[in-house]
Amino acid sequence: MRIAIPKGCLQEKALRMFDAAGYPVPDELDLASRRLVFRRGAVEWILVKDCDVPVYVEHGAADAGIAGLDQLLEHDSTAYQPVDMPFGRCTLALITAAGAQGLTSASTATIATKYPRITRSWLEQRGHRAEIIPLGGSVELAAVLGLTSHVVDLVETGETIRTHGLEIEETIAAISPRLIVGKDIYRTNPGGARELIERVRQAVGSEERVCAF
Amino acid sequence: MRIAIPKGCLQEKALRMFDAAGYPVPDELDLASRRLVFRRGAVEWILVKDCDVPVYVEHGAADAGIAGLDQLLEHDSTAYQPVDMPFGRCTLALITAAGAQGLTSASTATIATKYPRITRSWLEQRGHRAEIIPLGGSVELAAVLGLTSHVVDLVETGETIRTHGLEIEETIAAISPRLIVGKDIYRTNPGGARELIERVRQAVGSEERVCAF
Amino acid sequence: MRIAIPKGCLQEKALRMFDAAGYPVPDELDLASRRLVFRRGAVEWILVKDCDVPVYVEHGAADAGIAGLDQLLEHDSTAYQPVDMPFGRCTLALITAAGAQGLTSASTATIATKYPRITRSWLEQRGHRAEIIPLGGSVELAAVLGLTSHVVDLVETGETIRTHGLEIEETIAAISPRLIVGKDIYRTNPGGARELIERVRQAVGSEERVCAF
Amino acid sequence: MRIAIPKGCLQEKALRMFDAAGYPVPDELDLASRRLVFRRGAVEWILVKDCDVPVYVEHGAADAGIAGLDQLLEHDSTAYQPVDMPFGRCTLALITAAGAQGLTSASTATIATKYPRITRSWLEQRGHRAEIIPLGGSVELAAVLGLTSHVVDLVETGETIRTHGLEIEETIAAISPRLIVGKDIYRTNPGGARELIERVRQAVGSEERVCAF
Amino acid sequence: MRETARRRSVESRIVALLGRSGFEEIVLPILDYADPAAVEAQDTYRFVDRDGELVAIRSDFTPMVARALSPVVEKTRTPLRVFYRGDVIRREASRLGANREMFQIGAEIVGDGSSTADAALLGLLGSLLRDLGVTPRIVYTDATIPERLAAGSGAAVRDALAGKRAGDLEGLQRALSPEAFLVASRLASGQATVADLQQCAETAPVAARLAEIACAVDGFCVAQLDDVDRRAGYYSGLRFRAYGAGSRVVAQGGRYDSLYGQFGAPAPAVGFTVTIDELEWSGEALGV
Amino acid sequence: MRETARRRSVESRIVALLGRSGFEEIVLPILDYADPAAVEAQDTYRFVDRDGELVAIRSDFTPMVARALSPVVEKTRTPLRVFYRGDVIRREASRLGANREMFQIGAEIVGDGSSTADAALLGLLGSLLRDLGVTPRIVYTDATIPERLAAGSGAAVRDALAGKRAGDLEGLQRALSPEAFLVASRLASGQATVADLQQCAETAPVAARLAEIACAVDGFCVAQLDDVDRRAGYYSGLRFRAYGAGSRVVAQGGRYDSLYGQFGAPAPAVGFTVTIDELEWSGEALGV
Amino acid sequence: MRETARRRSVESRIVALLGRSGFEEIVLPILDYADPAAVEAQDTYRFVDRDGELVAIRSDFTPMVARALSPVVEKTRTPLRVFYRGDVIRREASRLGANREMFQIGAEIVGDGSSTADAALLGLLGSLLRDLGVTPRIVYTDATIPERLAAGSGAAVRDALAGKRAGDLEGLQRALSPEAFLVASRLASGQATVADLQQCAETAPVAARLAEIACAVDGFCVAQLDDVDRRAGYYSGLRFRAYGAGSRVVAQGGRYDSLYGQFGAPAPAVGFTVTIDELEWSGEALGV
Amino acid sequence: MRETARRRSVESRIVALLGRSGFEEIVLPILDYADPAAVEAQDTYRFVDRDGELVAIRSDFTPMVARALSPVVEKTRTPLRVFYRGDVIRREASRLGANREMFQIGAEIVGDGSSTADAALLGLLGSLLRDLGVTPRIVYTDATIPERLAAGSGAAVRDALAGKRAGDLEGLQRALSPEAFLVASRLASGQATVADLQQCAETAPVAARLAEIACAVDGFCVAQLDDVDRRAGYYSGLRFRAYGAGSRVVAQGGRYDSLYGQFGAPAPAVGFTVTIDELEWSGEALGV
Repeated sequence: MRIAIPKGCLQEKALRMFDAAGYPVPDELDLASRRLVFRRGAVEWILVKDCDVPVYVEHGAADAGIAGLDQLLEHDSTAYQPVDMPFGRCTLALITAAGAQGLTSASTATIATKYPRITRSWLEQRGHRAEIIPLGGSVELAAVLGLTSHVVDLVETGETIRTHGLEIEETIAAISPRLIVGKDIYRTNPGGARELIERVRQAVGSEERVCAF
Repeated sequence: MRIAIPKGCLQEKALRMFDAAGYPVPDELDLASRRLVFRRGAVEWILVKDCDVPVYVEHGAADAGIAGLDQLLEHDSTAYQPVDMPFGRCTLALITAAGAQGLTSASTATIATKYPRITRSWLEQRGHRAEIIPLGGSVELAAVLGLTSHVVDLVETGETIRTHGLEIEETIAAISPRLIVGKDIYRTNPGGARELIERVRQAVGSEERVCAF
Repeated sequence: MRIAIPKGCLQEKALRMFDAAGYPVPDELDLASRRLVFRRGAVEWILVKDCDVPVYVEHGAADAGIAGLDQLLEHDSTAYQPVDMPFGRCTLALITAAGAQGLTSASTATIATKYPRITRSWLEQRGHRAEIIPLGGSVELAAVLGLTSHVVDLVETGETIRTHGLEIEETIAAISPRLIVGKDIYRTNPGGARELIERVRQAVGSEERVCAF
Repeated sequence: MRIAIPKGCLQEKALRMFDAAGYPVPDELDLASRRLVFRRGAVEWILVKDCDVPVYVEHGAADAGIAGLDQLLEHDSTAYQPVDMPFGRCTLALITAAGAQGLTSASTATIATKYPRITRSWLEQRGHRAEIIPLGGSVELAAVLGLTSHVVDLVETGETIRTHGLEIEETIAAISPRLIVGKDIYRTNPGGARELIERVRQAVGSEERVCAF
Repeated sequence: MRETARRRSVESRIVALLGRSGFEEIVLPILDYADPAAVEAQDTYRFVDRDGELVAIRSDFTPMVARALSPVVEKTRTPLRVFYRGDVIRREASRLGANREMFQIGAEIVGDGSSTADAALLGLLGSLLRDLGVTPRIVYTDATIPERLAAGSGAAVRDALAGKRAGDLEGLQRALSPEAFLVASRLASGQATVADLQQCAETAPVAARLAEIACAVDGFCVAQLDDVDRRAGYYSGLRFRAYGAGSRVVAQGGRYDSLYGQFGAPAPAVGFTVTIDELEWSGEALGV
Repeated sequence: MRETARRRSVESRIVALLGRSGFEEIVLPILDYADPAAVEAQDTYRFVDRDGELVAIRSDFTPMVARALSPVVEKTRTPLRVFYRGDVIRREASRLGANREMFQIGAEIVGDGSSTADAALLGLLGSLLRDLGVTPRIVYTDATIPERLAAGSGAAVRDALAGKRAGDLEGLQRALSPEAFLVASRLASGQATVADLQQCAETAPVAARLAEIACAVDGFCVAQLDDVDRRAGYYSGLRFRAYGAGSRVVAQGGRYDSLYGQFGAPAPAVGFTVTIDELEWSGEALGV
Repeated sequence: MRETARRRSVESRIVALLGRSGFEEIVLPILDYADPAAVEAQDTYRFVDRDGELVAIRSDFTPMVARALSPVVEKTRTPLRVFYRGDVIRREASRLGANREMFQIGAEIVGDGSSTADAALLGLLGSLLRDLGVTPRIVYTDATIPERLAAGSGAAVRDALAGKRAGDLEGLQRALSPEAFLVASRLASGQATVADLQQCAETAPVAARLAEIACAVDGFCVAQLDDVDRRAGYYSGLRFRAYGAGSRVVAQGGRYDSLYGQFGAPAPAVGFTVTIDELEWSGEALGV
Repeated sequence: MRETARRRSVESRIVALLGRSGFEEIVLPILDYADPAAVEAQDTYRFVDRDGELVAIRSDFTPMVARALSPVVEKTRTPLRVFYRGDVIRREASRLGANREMFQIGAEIVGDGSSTADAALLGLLGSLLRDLGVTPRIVYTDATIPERLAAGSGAAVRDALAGKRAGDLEGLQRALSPEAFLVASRLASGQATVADLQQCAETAPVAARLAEIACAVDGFCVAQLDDVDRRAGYYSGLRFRAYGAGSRVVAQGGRYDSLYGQFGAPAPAVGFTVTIDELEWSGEALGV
């Protein structure tokens, strides 16, 4: 069974969760190497960029993984999302530069975002008009530097937003990381799938009560 | 004048080049802070993701910047590229998993890449058929793990490629970082533009003879 | 008030009917001249080809007229048809050459007709496939001479059909000549319109009881 | 060999021409009957409406015939037209009602005609705008009675035009009747085709010198 | 170019009058997502966009106004008085070479369901046409008559009446009361008037309202009722057409009280649209 | 051209097997008038014909078979056993450069609503794939489960189950019986089996039928039920997909007992479609 | 369904014969990017794709074969012998209700510019039609005759000849040599034969080649030359049509030596296409 | 609706100024037969009409003006001074959700090829923008520079200059004189001025003319020459863009002396188009 772990801020918590679920995970020394693939027992762990986890699972190149709802929506993922993680929760929000006007059907707003697909579909649903400018990172900076009038991005505490003199105009979605399970494993290893979901569910359940990951 | 510097591997060399060109640049201490915007003399330096440099310059939110030809092509940039950098040169190549078949007009190949636009237009030009799977990072891994049969990515020394048992099938383009200058500054500060290009050209010219940045 | 009369077989009966309705009509001597326009009292009579009556009334160039349902359908007329004539009744039918196969959704039949529009819409409604060949006259001849396998045409007694060894396969519509009244006269001379309809209705009603026109 | 003769004004001259060419033709008594098909020697003569001659020849239901260029153009005929007749010549013209304005690209003109296809293509070629109203007969009357501002029709002497106070605005095409020969006969009876053309050519040539048909 | 100047002058004249009458302009797009089931689909240029969406080129302003105003209607004190102008484009199936772009100006009162609004709008249309030197003849009716005549068999009655074949009505005699049948017969031959509607219980309420309206806008309305449309479309009450000297419809409109509801903002509305090209084709000596 | 020969050989092999099994071929057009409200409109190349009609390029054989057979079905002693073959063309919104013409062969039994017909068809599909050297894994379910779980809230349950977010089910807990909620939870995480359906009164009848079918076609069916489709489309009972070695769907189908009724000839039907291109993309060593 | 079986049987018979004759099949897509300047644009269903590209539905196989084979032609030892089959779809402007999907099978020899190849291909077509019980009549010509007759005024001569109006030639008398004018006159009245071409210096080379071909494939060729096409299209030499008993063209083709060059792989080629539907419409008692 | 009023006010203001300056309005259709080879085809909504013709929705007024005026130009004493207004619609491939209908007003002088006409038109554009409270910055160049720099290799030089990659020029060094290479280098890095053009024999005539124009319309022109367009399109001389405060092009235009000839009425012409929407997006405080 191959499981995809998102590199970066969710990586440690995700691995700790799988550890709690009783799966052998790579240790800190392993991770300090620059390797991205680790076989431990029956599991092959792969470390990939957070936005690539849904892609690996979608195409059957990984059996399961941990991915944020933001990435799942942006990639229109069809994988199962049986368990929500108790960590890494945040919101996807529309953020406004100071003094920028609100969005309307005739607005001349511009929106920087790493999520052009989600943003577009949200704009269409609301009937708002805006030009979307896809960026790869440091999205808030776009509004600070006047590249765009608005930003759609993840917000955790909102502190950065305030520091930069920006404002949260509207929440678009509540985001949490999820265990995702691809369709193939249900056919090829249904027992493994069932066990994975059960063990993760229990790990999350007990942990949730005791402490944050 | 606002100049966009790509964070990451080109950042240090780009700043050193501007230093050699006589512009006051942020020092290492500055950079050790997590700030992304620095005003030094008449120049405001902004540090953005490499793929975002062309976007900032395109929309006039930065007057100039350093960007790789890969990003310029992928974003269909219309900025001027007056000076090539003598550092950071590499190639964009089609890389094949061991045993994968070549591309043809009837192939069932899949290609992982951070450059879907370039890849698509190259495929069309060649008359090849393949499914493109856009990824955000660690693209070679896709071929190693069997997500795709091919990869289109930047290749420097080719060592990683060989380590992973992959092969370079074809070079798509020679890539170098370039000084890019947006259209606005020619209207609003033509003297500044002229001076920037001259000083960078000289810095690059002399450096080129003496040593790598 | 201008009234359009179809030249040919309906002409005499139509004029006799208007005579019975109390309108001054051109006499036989008039008609023996080759003139086509006659003013008698408040009425201007115009003699036009049968297929052109609906056209004159549609565009307001005649206020009323006598036209067969075949021509009204073929021209998609929007004129009012307040009174059916008791003469000139016949049927529009699909006629088959001896030995020709029936129409089906995969047939290779051909149909000669003066009514391509009616025929096409009837074929579509039935889900039949056939090639329509529009002709200007002597339509039955087409099936006799092997130009087409079928004919759509008016049938009175059916004698010609039998003489030629053809067969009536299906009735498409019952046809009668009608008084038609254009929309303009209702606005410009509503009294005249009302009177025309009433007088024609009475003439037709009484005549119907007594004798054929 | 089946030859189609247009009923009406060309009928007599056409038959006389074939007679001069040495083909046995139906005599006046024959024609006085209402029959439409006559076998005389190796030739089957069929009398059809003038506009239907090109249709019969096009579909191979007649091997040859006499048809005016007006009908050949209106039906987009693909038959050979090896010999022009020396009789029945006239012109196709745009005729204007008294006081009507000329056609322009912004005109609100209307044109009555038996030749909607030719008229349309002529309008497009000239860049004129007009509404075409197809009629079945007595086309000049349309302009006289105000149905349309213009008429496209055949003009022989132009006397009728003048009588009705209309004017010829422009000649669209010179029209003559032609011997037309369908494609099938060249394959099935090439000798017959060759002989027909030669004999008609000679008949027309000698007659042309001596007298009109 | 003289023509352009004349047309712009007609436009200005109408717009000025609408402005003086308290109507405000709204601007509408030329391309819109198409309603695939729309009645007028055959007349509308439609094509499939790069997203696979069916897109239509503007061929009828009225639903676009409703869509555009629906968010405003919810928030604003109605009645709103708006006008619009621009080209509509229609495919013309049967007429070769005929023009297909038409410049229209239209006006609407949204949020007032009274017969007073109907009369005000008709009166405005009359003044506007007279102001251009046209002597209007307005033919009106009520779009709901077929359904009123025969609850339950409305569609069949509508077909027969729109077909204008008096003979086709015979098969429907049983579905109609004797009074309704009489009204239907007169409608089928184009002769019915408001007075006829009054004689019939089913149409009496409609007659009363039409009488009120006619009364208020006397002088250019025709006694005979307008044709029954093959499909009612969005019309839910008053329906009218205005003719100039010839037989061309220079303006038309009616009441559509359910249309705004389809866009989530229920509100009664009545409006008209003037087609400038038809004014020209109808050969009016426009006094401009 | 070697590829073509191989593909033709696969085609012949399948067609021969279908012929031996008593299925007769029908030929269907490539262009068809489009149903503007069709579920799969986004995937279908549609354009507006010169008549203004919306035309679609063939993207799904099943409704075309129903339309073509409906006159026959009325007149013939069913069951009919038919097969068809040809290209379908799909727009692929999200995958650049991906192929979009697919060669399909499909078979249907029309006029037999029994589970025996379901099993026969599934069995035929299994043999057919094995005959090509593919080891099929067939995943099945019943298309009506969401509506059965919550009469009245079927759409909401379907959305949640098709979204596969176990968390989204929580809001629906009240609309479901405890047993139904358990089934829904297992479905939402991809774990439900026929045994789960049997525990719940709402889905027990479906479970019984699926068990019969599974029993009859043992050996290549997967215990876990197939995904819940975002829309049931025309499926009204059995719904299945067949996978080869990889994660590509090489064949799929199900039962659609209401589809023929839409074309005026009510008849139950069950069918499958094999996509030859998917067989190739799935990298099977086709034994041909 | 009986019709389908018969059609499949015709298809199999032709394919088998082509296989035995050493032709290999290639498969071609149904949708292709359209050449906006293509001659047959009016007959082809074209629409604008979501990328804004003009896309065409297959209406002529020949250019598609050239595009598909051009990479192979560069790398392979020619001559190649290929065949293809499938539906083409045409819009039919003038014939209401006529069918518009046609099943075609065609064959080509690529890389052999000799008259032997022409004769071999014509001979194959003849056998193939006879094998189906059809007595073919093949009418042929050379597509370059108008340009040969009057270097420099080829277009005008082509117009006159394609118009088939002997009278229209008179204006061109000065542009042609007396011998060329005689040939043109005979062509314009449909009477020209290879013997006529031989009398004229301009067409003598063409005559020699046509004579060789005719000699080799005796027995079903017609003496009179085929019509001059309104546009030569891609044809650059031999051009022929085959008729059955009636007046329908059941097969056609010719030589197109410049077509492959347009796709970057210059190679001579000659081919034919049989239209199965025309075989059926022509009422042949197909012996299958 | 406040926005509409403001936009109409901008429109009126521009139209009034154009009228005072002696320009007459012409009205142009929204749908036009498409030039399939048009440069801007990707940006234009195109679809296939019921006649099979490729139709385009108006996306560029300039060729339409030329087509419409060509009959007039032949008959009239030029110069003509015309203006036009209306929406154009563009597909925007790369920007999701961006607006695609733009209201434009443009003006042209037809029949005057002098630099005085160029200057008059630029001067008019300057006044017009100032009148709206915008401080224009006009960037200009000559569209023929690449072809002048390297007769025969114009296309390659244009590609390199439009690509703006100074490095790409190196391969062209041999095709250019040393002076021309210097000009090209400065153009490729966006630095060239009229003074640079004067140093080079190939571009000196162009420089002289640009200097005259610049002289006449001093005050809002930028020294650096405008970008080299990837394709010259119909421009044959002066080419300019006007910017407001931001980086959006609020107006653009140039000289196109060969365009009218394509429509059979050769005449020099120079024009500009103001895009009202860009004025709004550029955030100008329009003084209206």
